[in-house]
Amino acid sequence: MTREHLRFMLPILSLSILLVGVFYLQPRAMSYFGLNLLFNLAIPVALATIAQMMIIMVNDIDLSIGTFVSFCACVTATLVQDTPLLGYTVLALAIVGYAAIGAVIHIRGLPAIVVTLGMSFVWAGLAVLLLPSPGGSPPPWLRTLMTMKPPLVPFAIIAACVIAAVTHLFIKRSSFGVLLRGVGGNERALERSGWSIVWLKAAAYGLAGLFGVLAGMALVGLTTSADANIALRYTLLSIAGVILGGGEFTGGRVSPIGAVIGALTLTLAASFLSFLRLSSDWQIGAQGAILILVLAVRLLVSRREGAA
Amino acid sequence: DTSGKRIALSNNYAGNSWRQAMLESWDKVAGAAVSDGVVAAADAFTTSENQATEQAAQIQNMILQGYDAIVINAASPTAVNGAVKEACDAGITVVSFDGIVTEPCAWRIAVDFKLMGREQVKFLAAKYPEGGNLLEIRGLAGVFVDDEISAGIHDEVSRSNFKIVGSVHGDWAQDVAQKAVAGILPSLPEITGVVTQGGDGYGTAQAIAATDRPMPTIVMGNRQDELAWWAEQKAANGYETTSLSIAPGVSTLAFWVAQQILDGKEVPHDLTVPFLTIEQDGLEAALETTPMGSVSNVEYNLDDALAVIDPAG
Amino acid sequence: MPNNDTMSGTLGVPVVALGDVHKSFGPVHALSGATLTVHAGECIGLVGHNGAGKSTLVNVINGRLEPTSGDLAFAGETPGQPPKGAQRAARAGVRSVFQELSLCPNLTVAENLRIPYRTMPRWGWRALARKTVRAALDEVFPDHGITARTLVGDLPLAERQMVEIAIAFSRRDSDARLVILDEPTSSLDAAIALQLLTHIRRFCDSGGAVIFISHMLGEVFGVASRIVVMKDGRITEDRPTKGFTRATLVDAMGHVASAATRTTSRDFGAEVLRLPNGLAARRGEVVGLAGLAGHGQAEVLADFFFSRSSTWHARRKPHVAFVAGDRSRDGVLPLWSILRNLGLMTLREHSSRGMVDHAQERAIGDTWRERIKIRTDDMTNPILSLSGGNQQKVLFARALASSAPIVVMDDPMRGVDVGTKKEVYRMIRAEAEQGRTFLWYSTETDEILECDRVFVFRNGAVSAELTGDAITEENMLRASFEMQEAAE
Amino acid sequence: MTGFLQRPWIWAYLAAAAAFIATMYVSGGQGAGSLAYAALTFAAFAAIVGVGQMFVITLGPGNVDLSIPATMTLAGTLALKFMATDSSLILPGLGIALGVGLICGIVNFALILLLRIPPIIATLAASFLFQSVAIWSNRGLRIKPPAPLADFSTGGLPGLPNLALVAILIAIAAWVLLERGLAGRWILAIGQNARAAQLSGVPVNAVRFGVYVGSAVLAALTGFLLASFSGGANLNMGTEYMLMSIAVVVIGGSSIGGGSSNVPGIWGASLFMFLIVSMLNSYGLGAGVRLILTGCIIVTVVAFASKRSHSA
Ligand SMILES: Nc1ncnc2c1ncn2[C@@H]1O[C@H](COP(=O)(O)OP(=O)(O)OP(=O)(O)O)[C@@H](O)[C@H]1O
Ligand SMILES: Nc1ncnc2c1ncn2[C@@H]1O[C@H](COP(=O)(O)OP(=O)(O)OP(=O)(O)O)[C@@H](O)[C@H]1O
Ligand SMILES: [Mg+2]
Ligand SMILES: [Mg+2]
Repeated sequence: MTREHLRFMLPILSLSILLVGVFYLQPRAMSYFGLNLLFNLAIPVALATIAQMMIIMVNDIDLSIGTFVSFCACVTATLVQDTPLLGYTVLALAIVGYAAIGAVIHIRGLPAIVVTLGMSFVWAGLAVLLLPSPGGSPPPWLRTLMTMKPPLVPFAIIAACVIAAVTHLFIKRSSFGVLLRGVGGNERALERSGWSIVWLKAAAYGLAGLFGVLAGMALVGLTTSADANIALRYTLLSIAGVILGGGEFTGGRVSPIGAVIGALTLTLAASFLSFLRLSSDWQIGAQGAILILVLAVRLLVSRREGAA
Repeated sequence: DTSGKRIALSNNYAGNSWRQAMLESWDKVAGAAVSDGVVAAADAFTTSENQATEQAAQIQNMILQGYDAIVINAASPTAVNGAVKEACDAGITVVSFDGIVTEPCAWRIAVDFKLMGREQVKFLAAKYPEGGNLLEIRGLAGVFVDDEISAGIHDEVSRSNFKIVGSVHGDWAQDVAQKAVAGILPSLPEITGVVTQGGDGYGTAQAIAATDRPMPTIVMGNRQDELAWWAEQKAANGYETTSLSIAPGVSTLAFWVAQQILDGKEVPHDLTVPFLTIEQDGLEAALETTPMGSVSNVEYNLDDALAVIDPAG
Repeated sequence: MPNNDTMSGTLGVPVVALGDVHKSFGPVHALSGATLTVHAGECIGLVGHNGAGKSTLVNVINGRLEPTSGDLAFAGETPGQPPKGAQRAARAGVRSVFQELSLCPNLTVAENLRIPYRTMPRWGWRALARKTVRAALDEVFPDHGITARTLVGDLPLAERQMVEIAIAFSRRDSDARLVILDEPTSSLDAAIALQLLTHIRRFCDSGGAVIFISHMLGEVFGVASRIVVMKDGRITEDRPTKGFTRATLVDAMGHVASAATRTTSRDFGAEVLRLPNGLAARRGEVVGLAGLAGHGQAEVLADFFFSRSSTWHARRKPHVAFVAGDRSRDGVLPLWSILRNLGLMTLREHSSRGMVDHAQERAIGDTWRERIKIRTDDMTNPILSLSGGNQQKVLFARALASSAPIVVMDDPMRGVDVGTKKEVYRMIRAEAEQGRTFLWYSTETDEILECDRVFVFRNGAVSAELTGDAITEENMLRASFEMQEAAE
Repeated sequence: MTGFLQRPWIWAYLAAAAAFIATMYVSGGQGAGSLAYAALTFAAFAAIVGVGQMFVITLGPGNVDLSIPATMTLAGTLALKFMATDSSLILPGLGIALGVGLICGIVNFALILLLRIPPIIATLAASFLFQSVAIWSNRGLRIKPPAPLADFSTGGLPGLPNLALVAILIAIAAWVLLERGLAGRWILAIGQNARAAQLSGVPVNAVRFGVYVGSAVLAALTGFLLASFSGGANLNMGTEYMLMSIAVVVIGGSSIGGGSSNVPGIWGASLFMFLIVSMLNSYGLGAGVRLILTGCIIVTVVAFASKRSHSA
């Protein structure tokens, strides 16, 4: 088994173990209805995780993805609903804005972590301006999409698979994906071959923006309304998801399928805990413990594999 | 008969004394109800982050766990509507309180937050008919309660002689309020009164005490440290103010309402509870019953609940 | 004298012509007036001391650096607005192999082809890439054993370098006309290097041009049809290979080569180390680790170093010092000055009450700058302003300045010029005579021949121990391949 | 002068001064003294946690301590609960706070070292544990600090709050450590290339251990002081210091990529972060506009600071 296979298998393994745990605690979850409930809120998390992955892929880190998703959710719940043309334009501009940030970060050699930290204030401000108190509603098509009940397999599962497959094909199989990962692996090598790192970085950030927009829209479709703080925790969640999915902070080593699985794992971990019925004092701590546990299991498995 | 029914409390935040008192009241009252055999279970759940998305997931888990009723203090009035709707569709009774939800299928035990804002200004207007400058301490930006209280305050101020000369966000935390006030004070003219949202009065007083300004009238929010400071000032120089907040024990009221609904009682979907006001005279009494470092509280029993339900119905 | 041919030569069609090119970095004149024409079918050996300007010259050709002044003309270029920089060179069929830096470790071997191959078709590119890389590897390095699906990061250094070279020679929609190899053999063992040289000759015979930079003169003589010598930013000699002998070439580079320095048998002290795999060394001994590249020598050295040093406690007098060969991975601290880089190992030794002794640090810096001839006017310049070879000298000085009784060297002469090498050999000798023990892994036979005792590695284990007169190239090669033959 | 302008930290001070002047412009020069006093007081908290975070960030890419808020909360709650307003217990109380910091730091580093969890995730996960212990230990009750402690933390010399004094002393110690100390060199070396540092004899794990423990202890001290200053510990009292600690490090001109840091910038950035909020509050702008401006100003300052450090 090569390192790459292991990187791929471990996230699946941890998700499976958790899923078995959940089914054991709550057999009712083992149904069409149950799986949908367990996983539907993981869809926006998965999209946000993919967005974060695009940034981590080029060796940066995005501390603004949570507020950006909140902002997109606010736009979706207000402008897109009321004046669709304006709404979609704003979302498109937001993507362009993200790409521009990527370009500026590269051209001026700025630390991405701080620029995105600053941008998180900007997105939050815009969201508060747009929606000072919670409200809004999703465009009907979106609500219909997110509450779809396809036969046999719940929508949440299908959506997760589609997201994973599409991003996998794009990042791991397409020739453009190779260039994007190359930026993370060895920027100088691309530069020497005459590629424009600025454009590639802008593309990576633009893609992150695109998935951020999708996350915001999916979120509104599920929650039926938005507020300026709705997705703040996606920032840390998405970083954790990428890492759980076998990604690394540097070197362009990321896995889109892993990232989606990482997002599902994190969502499932929270459910697992509430099924455990811990005292509410310890529920927060247990969240941390489970994160540690999953990563520790991974370490054990990879050690054994390494020894074998 | 609800002895076989199971009720869950969905809470989105446990990081301050108000929420802790709320959880404690729930444990006490609902726990007693379980041991008395009134209901089969009354479990409390808190999300690890104060986020609507987490709470929505939590509610969905409760649906899976097969609770008969879910009592919610919601992170957002609208953002958990999707999950609440799913719960209703699964035949679960949903009762929201304090942080209420707008989904029509749920019950709401609401506090008139706008009125809370208005009352503060009314009190100050009675004390200073000639008006003056006000400093406003707000809560967390983008949150419904903050917007409501502030709207009430501004509405009433426009009908008085007062003028709001400064406004800062204290995030309902003493230390954040203290910092924000300390930062804006130097650029403000003399302040007559401070309108607050609860949990931020003591921090404000600390920040003002650190300067050489005269102490304005700060409306308090029923925290024990606020009351203790007020009592101290009152003893020293006859300081006068008022204190108002929603009582954390309203969670127990929500519990009884849920139990009554499960019992088959017709309950209107919108109920209102008064907030708990402490006046100059009641200060010492209130202070005595408030545990050190906690919040003034009242817990409700079944009769209180019926009293709230009936006049409304 | 520089060959001032215009674009019509006798050898073949000129591929690129530089006319009086200057390049300066601030006050440093890395190139001052280089004129050079490269014709199709010739292989130019480019030699010169560390910091002579070789890398700068080839970087001007391949478009990484914009010359400060001078002309640069590629064959077949239409007049008008040509594209700039790297793209212009790429369009003219110029390909470069930089030392160990131009692959993405997170991509597979085949995916790495995508990066220089700018006009790769969008559809079906993966199959094409695999086929192309495989073909190129088979052509340059028969029996390489590298699969196109492996991640480059999982390959040992030598194989990475092979991949990079193969990619440079690979066939694409437009074929390579000039391949620039900047110290391509520095981490390859002799057998693989020979395959490369053979391929270069084949490539030139079929009309390609090559610029070959190396500090290993044997290789240069073996492959170059013309040798260009650089010294202090100028081209000082430019003649057909036939016109040089080893001695005249070394003279031209401006260094005096001393004869082999190995003295006949000395007395060594007590044994200071013996590892389970049989590796052993005595006080004052220079022990060589030989064998084909990537057979576990570097790992043995690193493991030994880690076993004798602690990650929890720094000894005032360290037991072992380490000289890295893979500079950027194991040695250089890129944000620091030369001085700070040099002084890192001796910090603890000269600190008092946890504070750094700055005067002592400067003194050590000045001493070693003299002793090992680091080419800089100011030791507080950033380390990255030094040429590759000079950075390596700093790493030597870092280890030798410490009082560690054992010095571990992981192929430390990569990119060090002939003159400096001799100087370092002499220094190692002198230190050994004072009682220091050296463990020295090298891919170069010359260096192994400097050792008192040699352990030949094969598949991670010691396959032979050679001493005294038994240390010969032939014996080493035999031990390197022995087991393989036995298995067959 | 140009040499001066090339120091990466100068921009944080210039920005802080600009924010100060802009605030004074609103009040027509009134209250300059009290604004400066308040700024010194509140910047002190950010400066102390910032110093700890700076050392962590200096360790190189991926190193960051996200458990600072939880450590602050835990140390503050446990210490105040232990002292229970008894002034004879102040020193043991301080000891408890620092002890909590020590334990938190050890937990963080154990996760990083033994389980090889990336620091960003390890400290995040650990912070959930710390937060739980804090909730469990005193359920959000705000217990007052002993009177002498409260007086100390809110008092000060004319023009110089005690807290600022403490924070300045800590900053000076950190400066000496970083610029003159062996440990500082080692930290900087690890931040540039950990493997190279280890091969040059740097005791890598000991240094990283020290840095993580140091960061946690400084966070615990800040929690203790903040709780004493604001009249009790809150369960959410450290929240804003998560982003704040990172922001002051980088606005102060340290490299987020590790290996290059400076202490003076931490103070400049801490003052700036307080004054910028004061300024925007004084102008009476709404929350949305205020947030947007804060973000834009942070990005601008960083753009200036890092441009200088690049060319330097
Ligand atoms: N970016 C730069 N900034 C400053 N000085 C530079 C830079 N690049 C090269 N130099 C200087 O230019 C001179 C020539 O360097 P170059 O790298 O071309 O030498 P080289 O012949 O390749 O040496 P080596 O054999 O050690 O690789 C050296 O003195 C070097 O220090
Ligand atoms: N970040 C940098 N700052 C300053 N100078 C640099 C930097 N990176 C590279 N250089 C200079 O550019 C020149 C070429 O760099 P390169 O990495 O190709 O090294 P090199 O000389 O080819 O080393 P080697 O011969 O060992 O491969 C070097 O001489 C170096 O001085
Ligand atoms: Mg060179
Ligand atoms: Mg070189």
